[in-house]
Amino acid sequence: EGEKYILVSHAPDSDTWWNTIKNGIALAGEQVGAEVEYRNPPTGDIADMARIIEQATASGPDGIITTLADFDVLKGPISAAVDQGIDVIIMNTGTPEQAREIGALMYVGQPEYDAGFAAGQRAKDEGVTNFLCVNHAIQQPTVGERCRGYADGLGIDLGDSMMDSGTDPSEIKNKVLAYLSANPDVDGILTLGPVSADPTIAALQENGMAGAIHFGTFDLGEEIVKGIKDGTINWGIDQQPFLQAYMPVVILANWDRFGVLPGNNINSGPGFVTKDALTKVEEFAGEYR
Amino acid sequence: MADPIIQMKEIQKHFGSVIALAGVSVDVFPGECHCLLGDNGAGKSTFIKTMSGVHKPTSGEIVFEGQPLDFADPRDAIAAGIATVHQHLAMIPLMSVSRNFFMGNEPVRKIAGLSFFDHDYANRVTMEEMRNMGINLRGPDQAVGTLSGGERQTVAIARAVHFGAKVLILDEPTSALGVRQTANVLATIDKVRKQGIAVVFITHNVRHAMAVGDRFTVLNRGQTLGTAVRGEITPEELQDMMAGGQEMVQLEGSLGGTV
Amino acid sequence: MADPIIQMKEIQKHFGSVIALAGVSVDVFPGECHCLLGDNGAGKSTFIKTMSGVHKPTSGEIVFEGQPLDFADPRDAIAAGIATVHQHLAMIPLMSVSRNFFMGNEPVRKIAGLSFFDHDYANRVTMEEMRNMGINLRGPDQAVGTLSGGERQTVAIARAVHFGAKVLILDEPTSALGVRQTANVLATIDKVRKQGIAVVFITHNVRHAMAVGDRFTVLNRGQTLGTAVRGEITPEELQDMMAGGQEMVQLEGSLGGTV
Amino acid sequence: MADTTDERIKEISPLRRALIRPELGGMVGTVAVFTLFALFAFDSGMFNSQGVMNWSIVSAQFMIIAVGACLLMIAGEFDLSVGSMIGFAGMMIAVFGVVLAWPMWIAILITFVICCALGALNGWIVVRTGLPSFIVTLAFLFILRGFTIYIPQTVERKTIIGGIRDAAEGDWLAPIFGGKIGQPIFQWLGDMGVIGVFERGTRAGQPVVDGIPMLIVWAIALIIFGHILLTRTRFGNWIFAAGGDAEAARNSGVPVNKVKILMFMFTAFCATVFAVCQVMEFGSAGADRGLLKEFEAIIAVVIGGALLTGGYGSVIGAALGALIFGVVQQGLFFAGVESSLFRVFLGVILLFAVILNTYIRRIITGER
Amino acid sequence: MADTTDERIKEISPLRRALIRPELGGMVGTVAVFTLFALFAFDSGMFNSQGVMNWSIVSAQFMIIAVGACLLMIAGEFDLSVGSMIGFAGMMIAVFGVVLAWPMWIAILITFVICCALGALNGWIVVRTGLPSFIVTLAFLFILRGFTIYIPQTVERKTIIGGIRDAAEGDWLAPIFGGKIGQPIFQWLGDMGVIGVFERGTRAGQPVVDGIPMLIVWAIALIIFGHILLTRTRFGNWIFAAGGDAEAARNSGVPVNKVKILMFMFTAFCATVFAVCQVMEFGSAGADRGLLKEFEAIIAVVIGGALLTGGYGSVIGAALGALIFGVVQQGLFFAGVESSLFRVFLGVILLFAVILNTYIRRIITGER
Ligand SMILES: Nc1ncnc2c1ncn2[C@@H]1O[C@H](COP(=O)(O)OP(=O)(O)OP(=O)(O)O)[C@@H](O)[C@H]1O
Ligand SMILES: Nc1ncnc2c1ncn2[C@@H]1O[C@H](COP(=O)(O)OP(=O)(O)OP(=O)(O)O)[C@@H](O)[C@H]1O
Ligand SMILES: [Mg+2]
Ligand SMILES: [Mg+2]
Repeated sequence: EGEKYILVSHAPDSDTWWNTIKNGIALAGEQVGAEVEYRNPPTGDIADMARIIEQATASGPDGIITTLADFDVLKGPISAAVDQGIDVIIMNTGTPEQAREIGALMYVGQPEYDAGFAAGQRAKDEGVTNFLCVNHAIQQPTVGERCRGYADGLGIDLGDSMMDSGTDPSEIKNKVLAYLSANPDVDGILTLGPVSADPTIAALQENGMAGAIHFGTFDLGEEIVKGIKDGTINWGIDQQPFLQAYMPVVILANWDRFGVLPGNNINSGPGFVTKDALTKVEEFAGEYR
Repeated sequence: MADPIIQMKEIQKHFGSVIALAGVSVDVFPGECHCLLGDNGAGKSTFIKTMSGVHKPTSGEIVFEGQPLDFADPRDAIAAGIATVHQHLAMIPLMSVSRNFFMGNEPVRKIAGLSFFDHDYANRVTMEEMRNMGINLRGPDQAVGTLSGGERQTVAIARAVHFGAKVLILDEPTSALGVRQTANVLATIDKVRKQGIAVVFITHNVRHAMAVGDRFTVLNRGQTLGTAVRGEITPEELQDMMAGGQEMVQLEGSLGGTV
Repeated sequence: MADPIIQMKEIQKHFGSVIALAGVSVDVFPGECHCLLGDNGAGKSTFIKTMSGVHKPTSGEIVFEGQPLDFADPRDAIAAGIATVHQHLAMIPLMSVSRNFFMGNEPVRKIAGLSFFDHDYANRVTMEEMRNMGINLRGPDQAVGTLSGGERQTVAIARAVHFGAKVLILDEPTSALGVRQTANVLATIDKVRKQGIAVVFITHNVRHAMAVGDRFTVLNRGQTLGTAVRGEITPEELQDMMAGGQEMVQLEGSLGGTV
Repeated sequence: MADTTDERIKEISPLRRALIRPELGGMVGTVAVFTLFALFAFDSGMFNSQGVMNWSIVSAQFMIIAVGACLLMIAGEFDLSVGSMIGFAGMMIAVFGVVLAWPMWIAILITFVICCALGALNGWIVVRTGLPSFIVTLAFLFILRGFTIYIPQTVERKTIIGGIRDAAEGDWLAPIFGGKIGQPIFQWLGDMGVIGVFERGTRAGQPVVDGIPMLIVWAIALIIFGHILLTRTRFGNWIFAAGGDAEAARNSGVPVNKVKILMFMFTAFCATVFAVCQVMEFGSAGADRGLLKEFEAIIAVVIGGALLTGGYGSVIGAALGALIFGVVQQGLFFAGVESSLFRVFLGVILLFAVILNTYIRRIITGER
Repeated sequence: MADTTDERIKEISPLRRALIRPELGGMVGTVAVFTLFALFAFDSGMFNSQGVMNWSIVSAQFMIIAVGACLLMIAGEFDLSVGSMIGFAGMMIAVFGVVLAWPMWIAILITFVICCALGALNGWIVVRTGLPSFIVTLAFLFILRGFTIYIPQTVERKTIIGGIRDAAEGDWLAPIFGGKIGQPIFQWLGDMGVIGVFERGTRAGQPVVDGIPMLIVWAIALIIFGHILLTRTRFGNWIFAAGGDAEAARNSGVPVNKVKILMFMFTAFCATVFAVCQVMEFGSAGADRGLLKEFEAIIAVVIGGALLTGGYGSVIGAALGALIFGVVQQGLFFAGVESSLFRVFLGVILLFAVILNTYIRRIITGER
């Protein structure tokens, strides 16, 4: 009772997707009766994130839950925490192999590249031959991996199909419009999260290509769910961030209390969310989904 | 003599640990040119700044037209009829001469109930007034920054005179001026005074002071050494007082009497 | 008479569309005080700026100690021995008096082979020199920004004099000064001149010019009206020339002869 | 004293004189930019009706914030909190209109009041303490962004609040920000074949451009207002004076503090207009809205010929700066340039523009 | 002329006089911050060996860039491209050392040369065109960040390049940036039980803090160097003069342009030191490195009492500002404050610090 767990993410303050994570740990903390904290580097600088993990280690929590956004950078601080007897669970980014290498208990999440690859394969089957990948966080290395995986899954060279869109919705919308009218042969779009997906939906509605162009996206949100429902979006890849946050807290608490631990890593995604199973998603999008 | 238009009573002004004015009292009458003289750092500029609403006096009272007065900022003083040409000019280099001339007193013309800046009027008046002061402008839209120091000084004075106030304060207006412009300014002071306007004139030049002054107040280290009336004091006596009582440098031979 | 230390030959300077100097030639001899006179905007400041390396002349030649000379910047001029006190001062308000005094000429002391700023020496010299000029400082670390305009002017002159150059250029050094400080500056000019240093002295005050000047050059609208030698010209003639040929304002009655 | 000519002034040709104005840099830049893209991206769709609407909207956005930033900059200050203010304003509307479910027009009006008050606070601190606005508004950049993340997180456990479009349904004030005008004209133009119509999808048969968004109307209105205010009114003279030399202006009786505070409020007002238009268009408010917009506003203003240190500039110039910015940004996409190079282009254009403007300004103000 | 006292100057107590210095604000702030956290976060691990090391490293990072920003700001300019320069420098090392596989010391040296040259270019443009450094360095902010994203994207198809630690193995220069000193002492302290030791893993038995990172050594060295340069040398006087009034300084024979360009280079040098230490410690370079660090440097310097407009400030003050910044940032984490509120705190502290500093400066320079 009263254990302290700290979750450290690599996301800048402005990245709205991480909200679900905050809610996930808060709920889990409440349910198991542990104290939970969320921390992130304000600008998304992964080197700053390393300092935060060191800080978290120094404050002596019972466990740290962290992403592995850049293995090189975070290897040192995380293994130092592990070696001091702090239990670590890797969530969201990274791979199970890397998690094992630095001595983490387990991995809960969706390896970005693999998820992108799966998305690419599916899109290929659905007939995509030429794509646009809207990246709203070009400076962050992790999300870009999704584009790379997607391109490889499609078997196309990434080339300059990855757009540095910025985060302003009007700019994203208009950049997408400009790109599509300059490249009429594009028949597939991948967005990397609600920040880029919402304006892209608006763009497609405006130029009338909604439903006519193959549109896949990562992560969920209110608008994305609506888009899936009305057919603008073919599928959303749900990596179930809620699980990524909720599970580690519960697992750590049970490990600390009873010494029980699942024998395997948990792949929270990729799960393709299509029109069919939407009710729950709709209700909790942006909050727990 | 009429009542004084402005009375400064026991004005003190402290800046942090510096006592710039240690109780100075001066009366100014309409139609007189009151010269304020004194050494560098005597507190002349500080004194007139309290008069024109730039500084609030630390203690002391200002009586304007018989009413005790408390200016919150220079705008109040200007509205009350006190126009000031400050030592460190009041011109904006990047703005045109005509915009500068009317700064704070912009002429307006109503169009459809809305007030607009009357540029034609402003340009015309500016050109005229500057020609009267002996400055030939390229045009009213010339930037003040392209004028020489003396030319700028002249614009500032012309402006203060144009908006004919009840009290006109000039802080060393002639210090940067050429002979011709100086003569102009002195003639202007004379003209203004004759219109019944009170002029407060700060200068280091005894001759300029003697030329137009009616009364002379000498400040020294934040205190007044008294006020003298024209004719009751010789230029030499005035000069000695301005030097502030400290012994003068030995200049008798070649340089005496010329300063 | 010795050879001129500096010869300015047909100096022209244009600023964009403005012709500030239209061919001015002046010689300056060691040990003389050469007064540069003229109306506002005549080009005096521009002229001495070409002499002190601030401006490059558009055309014309400068000969210094018999050698044609081409200053890239003021530092070269200072190194060659030309010290200048500019009209718009050369003081940094936020810096202490002593740092200002030695700006560009910092005294250094070697410690372990490295050069360090010698603060003790700088402070001592500054206090001494300022006391000689009649300014009482609170301390050498007082910021220049807390001095009055006249006090700052005095610091600038004291500095130029201290670093005894071959040519000392003073651009309206007395315009903001009180009587005592003016007397001091004139005495200083006199002293410096007697040491064989050439002084170029710009002023609008005929009396100041007559007090110390050996020769007088009058500029008008970017051209020279000729050079007169002391004794060959009366103050009245000089005054007329300075007014630049345009007819004088009518001041004969009360104001005549006083400017 | 009668000679009105001065032989020391060289002739300037009347043409040159007419051209030499603060906006010149912006005009040259605009022409250059359009020429360039007409050459390299003409058949990319950049100049068909849809393409034109595309970069017009982006430019209009920049214009809205540039007008505020321009007047403020001429008044001698600048505001780094514009971007955060945009995020904050959007979030306020969402909180009032969606979370508290107040009528949308009340939410919008209250947001305007709050944001203008924050602008006034910014200005008040600047004029009272005499601190540089860089520092004060940098502090507000952080403070407002912090609250923009914190508030929705606390009240809704979300950082994007959606459903604003639904909440605004039937409201009288919302369409003034989020609507379009001139639909009949565009429909007619579409029918006439002047502008294309959708060939497929849900909107087949409708014109591809079906109206002028209010965003553009707001941009034009603000530009006209700003331009007249600056050049044709007494207050405009005060703005120049306050920025040129606050001390001198104050001594001349210009209420400098009032002018500066009002300009901070106007900047906040423009940021709020931007935010309201955006949330009405997209239907959601996010904690990440407006990032870096403060720089984009300043860049547009500076490209348009204003002086960063105040006292000089023009609203028309700022509007042209915003247009250049918008056209370049979108044009690079049309031209198919690798998108991460956009920043490089932006930096280079900024440099060239300011160097050109400096040259022009030197000529105007006489080489100082 | 003999009286050396002036009856018009009120007495100032010697104590007050000794206290009133540019650093005072920083000192007061430091004491206040430590007191606060000692009260509210004492048992959070903030003051154990690991905690101390944590905020020391963060502060040292700020200090390294603050020293450069401080001298540059005193010289009258500032540099918004510091953050982009950090990212760019790191990426250069990765490109030379990993992609091209040159020996690491060559990669480091070439990176220093390139970055200092870019700093000089910044400075050269500023002094040649007379443009405000805000604009010029803002352009470089975009240009350098653009290249930092574009280059790895083009050569490696990623925005992150790893493997630097392996490439630096056995290099003679790399440990000067990425190493640690004083290990024996810390080992001894660990053995004595003064500081904790690892409980498990390959490093079991070793102290948790096993040396002072070179980062901290660099920070201290740069502070000492900067402080001496500024206060005790001729060049330091020139820095003050260049920032106080460039024209006046130039007229007095100070080589203002040279001073400014050198200070831009020094700022770039500090940014590069930061970057090299970072990539050597973490082994990878990313396009996200250094984001917003330019503001953090400026904030630290301003908290430390320097004047944004130049001519006034102190390196010690800037170092204290960096310390305050680092301690507050990490301390808020230790104290468990909601992370989105961090920015709010930062903004408020910044405001308070500058107001305090302004008050102090007014006293020093006499109320102008
Ligand atoms: N804002 C201020 N803060 C601090 N001290 C000041 C301030 N203004 C003036 N002083 C000091 O007050 C004293 C009087 O200054 P003031 O400018 O009034 O002198 P002045 O008589 O006008 O001198 P000058 O003839 O040189 O213009 C000086 O010692 C000056 O340093
Ligand atoms: N940098 C410059 N750019 C443009 N014009 C200039 C510049 N400097 C001076 N001028 C112009 O050159 C002319 C001569 O100016 P200068 O300052 O040399 O006059 P001056 O004789 O020193 O006048 P004063 O007695 O008023 O100081 C003036 O008309 C001025 O406007
Ligand atoms: Mg004075
Ligand atoms: Mg001059």
